[in-house]
Amino acid sequence: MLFGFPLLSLIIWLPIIFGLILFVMGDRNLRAVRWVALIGSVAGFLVALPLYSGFDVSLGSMQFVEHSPWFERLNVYYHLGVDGISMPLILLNSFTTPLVVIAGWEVIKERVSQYMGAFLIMSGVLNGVFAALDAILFYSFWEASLVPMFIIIGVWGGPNRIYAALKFFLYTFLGSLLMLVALIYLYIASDGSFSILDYHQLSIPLTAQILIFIGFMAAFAVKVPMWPVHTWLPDAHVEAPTGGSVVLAAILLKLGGYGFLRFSLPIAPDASHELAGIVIALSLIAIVYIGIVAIMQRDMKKLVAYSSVSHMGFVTLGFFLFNPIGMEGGMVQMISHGFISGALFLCVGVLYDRLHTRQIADYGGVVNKMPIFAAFFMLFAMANSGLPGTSGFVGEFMVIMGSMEVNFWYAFFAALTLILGASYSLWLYKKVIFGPVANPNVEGMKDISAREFLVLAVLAIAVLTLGIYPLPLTEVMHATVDNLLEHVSHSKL
Amino acid sequence: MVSLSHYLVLGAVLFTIGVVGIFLNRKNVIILLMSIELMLLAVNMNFVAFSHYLQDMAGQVFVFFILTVAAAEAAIGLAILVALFRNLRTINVDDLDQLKG
Amino acid sequence: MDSFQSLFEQLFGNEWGAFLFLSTKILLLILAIVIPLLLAVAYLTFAERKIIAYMQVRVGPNRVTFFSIPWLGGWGQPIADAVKAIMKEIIIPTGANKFLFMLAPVLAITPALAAWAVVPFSPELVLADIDAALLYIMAMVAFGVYGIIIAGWASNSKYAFLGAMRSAAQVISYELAMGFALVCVLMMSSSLNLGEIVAGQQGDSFLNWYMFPLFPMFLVYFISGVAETNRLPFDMPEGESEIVGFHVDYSGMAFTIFFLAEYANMILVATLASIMFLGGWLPPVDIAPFNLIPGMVWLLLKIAFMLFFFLWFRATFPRYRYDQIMRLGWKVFIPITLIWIVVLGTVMHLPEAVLQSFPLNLWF
Amino acid sequence: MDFLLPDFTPAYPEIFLLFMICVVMLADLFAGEKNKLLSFYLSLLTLAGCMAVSYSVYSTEIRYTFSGMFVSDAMSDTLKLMIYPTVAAVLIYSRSYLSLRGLLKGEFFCLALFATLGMMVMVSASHLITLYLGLELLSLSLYAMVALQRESSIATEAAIKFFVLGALASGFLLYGMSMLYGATGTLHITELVQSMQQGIADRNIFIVGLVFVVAGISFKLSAVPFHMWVPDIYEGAPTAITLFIGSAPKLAAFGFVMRLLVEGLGELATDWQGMLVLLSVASMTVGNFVAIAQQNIKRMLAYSTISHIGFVLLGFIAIGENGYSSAMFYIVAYVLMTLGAFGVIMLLSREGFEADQITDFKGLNQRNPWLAFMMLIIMFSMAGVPPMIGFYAKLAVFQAVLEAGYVWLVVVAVVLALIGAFYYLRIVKFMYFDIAEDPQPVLFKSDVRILISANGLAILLLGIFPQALMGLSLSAIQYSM
Amino acid sequence: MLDTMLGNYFPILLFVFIGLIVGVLCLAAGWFLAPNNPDDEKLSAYECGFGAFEDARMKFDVRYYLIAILFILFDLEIAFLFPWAVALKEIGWFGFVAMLMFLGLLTVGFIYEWAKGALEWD
Repeated sequence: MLFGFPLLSLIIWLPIIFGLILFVMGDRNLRAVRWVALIGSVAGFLVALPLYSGFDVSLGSMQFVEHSPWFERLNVYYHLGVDGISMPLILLNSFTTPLVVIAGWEVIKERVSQYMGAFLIMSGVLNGVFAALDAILFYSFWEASLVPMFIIIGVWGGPNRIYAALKFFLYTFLGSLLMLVALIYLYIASDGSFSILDYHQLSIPLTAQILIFIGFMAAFAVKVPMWPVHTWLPDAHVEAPTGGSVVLAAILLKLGGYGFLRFSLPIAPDASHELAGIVIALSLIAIVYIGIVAIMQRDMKKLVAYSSVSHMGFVTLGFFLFNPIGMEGGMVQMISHGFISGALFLCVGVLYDRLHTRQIADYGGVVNKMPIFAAFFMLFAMANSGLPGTSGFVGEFMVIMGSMEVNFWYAFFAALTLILGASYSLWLYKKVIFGPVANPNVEGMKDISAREFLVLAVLAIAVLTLGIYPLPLTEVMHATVDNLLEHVSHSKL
Repeated sequence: MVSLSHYLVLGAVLFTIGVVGIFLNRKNVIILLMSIELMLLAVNMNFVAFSHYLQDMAGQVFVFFILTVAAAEAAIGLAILVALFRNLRTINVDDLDQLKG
Repeated sequence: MDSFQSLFEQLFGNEWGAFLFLSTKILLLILAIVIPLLLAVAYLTFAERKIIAYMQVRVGPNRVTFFSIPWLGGWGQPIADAVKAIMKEIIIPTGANKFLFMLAPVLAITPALAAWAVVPFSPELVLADIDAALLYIMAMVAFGVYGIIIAGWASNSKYAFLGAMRSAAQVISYELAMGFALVCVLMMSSSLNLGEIVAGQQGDSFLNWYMFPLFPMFLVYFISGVAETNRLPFDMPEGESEIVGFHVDYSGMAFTIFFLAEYANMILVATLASIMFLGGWLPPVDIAPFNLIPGMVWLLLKIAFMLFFFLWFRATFPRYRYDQIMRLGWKVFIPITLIWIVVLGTVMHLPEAVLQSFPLNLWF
Repeated sequence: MDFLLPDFTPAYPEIFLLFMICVVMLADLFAGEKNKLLSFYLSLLTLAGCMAVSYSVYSTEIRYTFSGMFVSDAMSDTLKLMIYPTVAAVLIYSRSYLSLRGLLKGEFFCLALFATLGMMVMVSASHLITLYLGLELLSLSLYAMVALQRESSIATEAAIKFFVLGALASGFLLYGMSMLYGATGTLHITELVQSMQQGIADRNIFIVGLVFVVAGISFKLSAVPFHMWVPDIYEGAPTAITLFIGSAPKLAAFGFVMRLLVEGLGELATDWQGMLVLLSVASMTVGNFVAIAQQNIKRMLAYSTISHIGFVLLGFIAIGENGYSSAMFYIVAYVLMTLGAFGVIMLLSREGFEADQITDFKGLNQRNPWLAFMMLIIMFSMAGVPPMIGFYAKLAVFQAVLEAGYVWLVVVAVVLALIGAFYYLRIVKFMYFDIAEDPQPVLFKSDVRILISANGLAILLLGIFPQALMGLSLSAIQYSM
Repeated sequence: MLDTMLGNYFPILLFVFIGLIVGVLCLAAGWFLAPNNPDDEKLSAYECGFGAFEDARMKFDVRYYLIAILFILFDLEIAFLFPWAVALKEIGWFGFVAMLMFLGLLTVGFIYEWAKGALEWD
């Protein structure tokens, strides 16, 4: 443990404490509220840096472990730790939060303290999800992350926000309750332990494994989201405020992927092998079918949302190929999708803030008025369609490579996304940015402010860096992924 | 000769009449109160019969307490009834429909 | 006796024969109580009129005689009254509930008579020697309220109804005081059996009677008894002449039955007072001339003495107002009896030595 | 006969409370109109005193007294120590509500304290008579409390319904008890077990008794199908009274079930287990589904109560220390949440305005963000979202039931819990997403502000650190079995 | 069959029966021997010379009702006192004090209703 200091606890609780401070502050001094939020989020990110620098990439095991009793009656421990899988996700999360805060700097005018507070709390809670090594601790953070998001969508969302918020909550809540049942089953099967690492070693009969797998699958598939339980996502995205969409796309969806890696695969490896075909089939459907659906969209946010679903299909596809390149590809895809989709939502948000419409048809010729913005948007659209040199390419390419090893047709269908992604991304870009000025309102649009520039620039750098030099990321996860695959390849029957 | 089971059957019959009285009565709340008393009396009968049969005084002591509680219950029930009548001008069971139970 | 029993057994078979013989025997005994009782009631009314008349320096009834014997002037009066009552029309008002209207007087007289089943006239002479005798009597006395309430309600008259409410409230209020007073008796006697209560007062002289240690209770009991029977000065429920009572709509024999019940109850209260406080059939002093006289005579004397008080009260006191009646019952008697229970219990549980040093340790 | 003086120590709290009730009653009587709050403060003082007395006599031994009719063990003491603060919280919450409606009278406090006494006797009973007396003392006080608002026709109607159905339930319970007595020849709860073990008892009569006892219990617990009274009473009674009915008595009801079913009829566990499974599933189903359709928040909470009772019953179904202690934990969590929920309703109400429609919560976040946040915590806790206490309550119960082998039951419960989440979310939706019809800020006194904050934060903190409470309930059960 | 404890109660049963018969006989005598000439005026309810204004079974003062309830409670107290009083000599100080507590509680109730004016009649 670096400096002998509980960094993981800090990265979880620091944002939460800032969030509570914001709640208590209220809206009396908006300026102070915004600055406190920014300080809190940046502080969270700064804590994440020593975490990264102190991480020993050669080890596949848990690091920065904290372990203390929490409530002993059920053998629940306050057990935290990170490995190569969770580490990048924590970084991603801590990185995104300041951006969200900045993005909402002036856009949010009502109940600012609650808005900022909700994001900070969610940031801490999500770190908790990634760091938790105790099932109950994990589950607590997992569910707790629902609450702020629910509020964010419901309070600051669009006209149909209530429906979207409820749908979001109920879908995910049902899934996670089934996961809870599986966890309790494991608790009993393991003679009273809630340690996730214990579960990894537990040998379980096949039927039970399959049931457990299904329980977990219910929770994670909803989160990812996989076809056909993805329907909450477009609604949630469309209605959520920009910041909400960003966090939703960048982080919340990753919870599902993370769950597969942390729970489904290592705990029920045999069932995973058994059911891999189904998961892969669902992933391919998501990639292809949802990709086509995305093309049909007339609403920018919906389009990005569907493209998210399609891209997340790569993640699950990669995980269930059971080879290192596929799995790492899935991981890289998760991170890069975090950046890209977040950036796209921010771009849409920038447009929305100016015209208060998300219909593609309402825009056109934006490049004339907002050249800088158009440049950024171009970069992210390209990244979204998997242009080499951007992070989007790395992940997708690795997954396609991995599937090629397994089955040509997997690779074939997966590769279709390069076409589909290009079509909807570029179609969107063309309609919105180029062409004649379709709407008189577009005439009055101003180019992005310094604040917006900062946010988009940071994301652009991230996307390009990862696309050109992904090693720092893959290096971190390498050992862990090897370990995991090694583990998964042994039957636990 | 009258045996224990006779008493038990009688008790059961009385108890059933009480219960049925509560559920079927649609006219008068006072009849409800009387049905309740009937149920308690049936229980008392059971207790006394068992007590005699088992040669154990505890059952009769219980009867004493049940009687007391029944009296207190009747007092409160009637008091509520009076309040009800003052508000609604009726003690017809069917008219108690402000709360859809 | 045995021959009668065997006669019955021959006639009706062994089991039924024995049963019917017993029933007949008991029936005869009951009649032996009820008939003198009804006669006593009749002549109590006569005595009442006579005594009050003399107190008011009048003569009272003196015309009706038996067989024209002059010195029996007035003694035929009760018989004449009875005949008159029977010949009067029984009016059932319109709107009255006929069944209940007729049931009410029956419900008034039945308990007044039935209570006598357990009253002992001497150590041996008791019809039903049950252990819960006092409880039974209390129950029967309480039962009388039904007659009153039903009468008032069935008449369909506001006056009768109000009278019934008042009467019922008064009766039950005083029943409480009476009950508490009886509890004191029970504390002394440790038995509910009337015979044993009398036996508990056995001693050298009348000082052993419960009347003395329980003097306040005796007063409470007796005054409550007066109120219970709706006698003057507590005759608010009836108030025949000035205000109207629960039986305002009754006439003829129906009214007479209420009347009978009231007097039967008076006698009952007097009897109970004698038994529980005045030593029942015990002679005042347990020495030669007195203890030779049969116990029953003493009992009847005591009853007569107590009855005299009833009449005396009537002649002397003005009627109470209703609020005064209720105040007396609830705010005076009940507290007094509660206090006396505590005092009595404490004294009873004092250590032996302390009791011995007590000047009047006769009773504890 | 020689009578030994019984050991009064275990019953000190009850004796103290009884004495204090008399004091409160008389003090209120002679204090006059001017000192209306005297009995309020005296009652709080009494509860604090009870707390101290109970704490000082607390012991992990099982102590019987009064010829074995009364028992004081860790479970009873723990429950009592929870009942006092609950009642105190109810009183504090209710103060301004009651005084605005002219109900802040000595009678309310006396009845509340009498009900408290009834609960204490219930959890400490080891004899059917004591059990019955405690139950009736509680029930009769509650009937009277519901009818306290004499001029309200809806309250009196609720009272008469409560009364009739409550008395009916008592009748069932008594009938069952009479059968148990007939079968075993004893009224001592612990001896019921013994006579079962020795095979003296007539099993058929026993089962008949058991059926009636379970029916009576489910009436009192408000489990489906004996739940009809709950929604009406919750809606009709003044909110303060509803709060009282919904909170502390549930603790006592838990103790009651423990005494009667577990301690008394534990030998027949396999027989009542099946009945409880039915009751539990029915309660969870009906409670959760019907709650969705409610417009009146008190009614909605009534149905939510019914569903929570279903979850509590799961704990009993699990049988064994684990199951019982999780049921106890659930009940405590439930009481905390109910207190808060009705507390918020009362804080929102004003003179002539009950705030009992769900739409009355519209835009609460604008009117008083802190209150809305507390309600948010409570609602999410009721829905079973971590890290609120409601989640650990469900977790513990599920864990116990799974351990007992009822996987299907847990799956059903989970699905129903999800449905339940929907109507709790509706409240949150109204509070946060809708615009207030009446944008005036909600203001209230500082004592209530502290209380509601403490209540909400307790739900949160006990959720984050459930160990203490879980350990407490487990040890309470362990030491008492 | 009359040798049991209940045998003692048989005479009482008969006595109650006789009591009923006496009542019924008296009424019957009056019914058969007395004249019966009803007419409307005679049978109308007695009310100060006017026809009755409303149903006689009217609402009555709640105090009667209060008295009834108080009676039930105190009568039960007496029901408890009876067996206690009979056994007082055997149960000694403890029994006495126990009942004193009971009485004390009821006295508190009594004081309460007294001070609340339940016993006032004006």
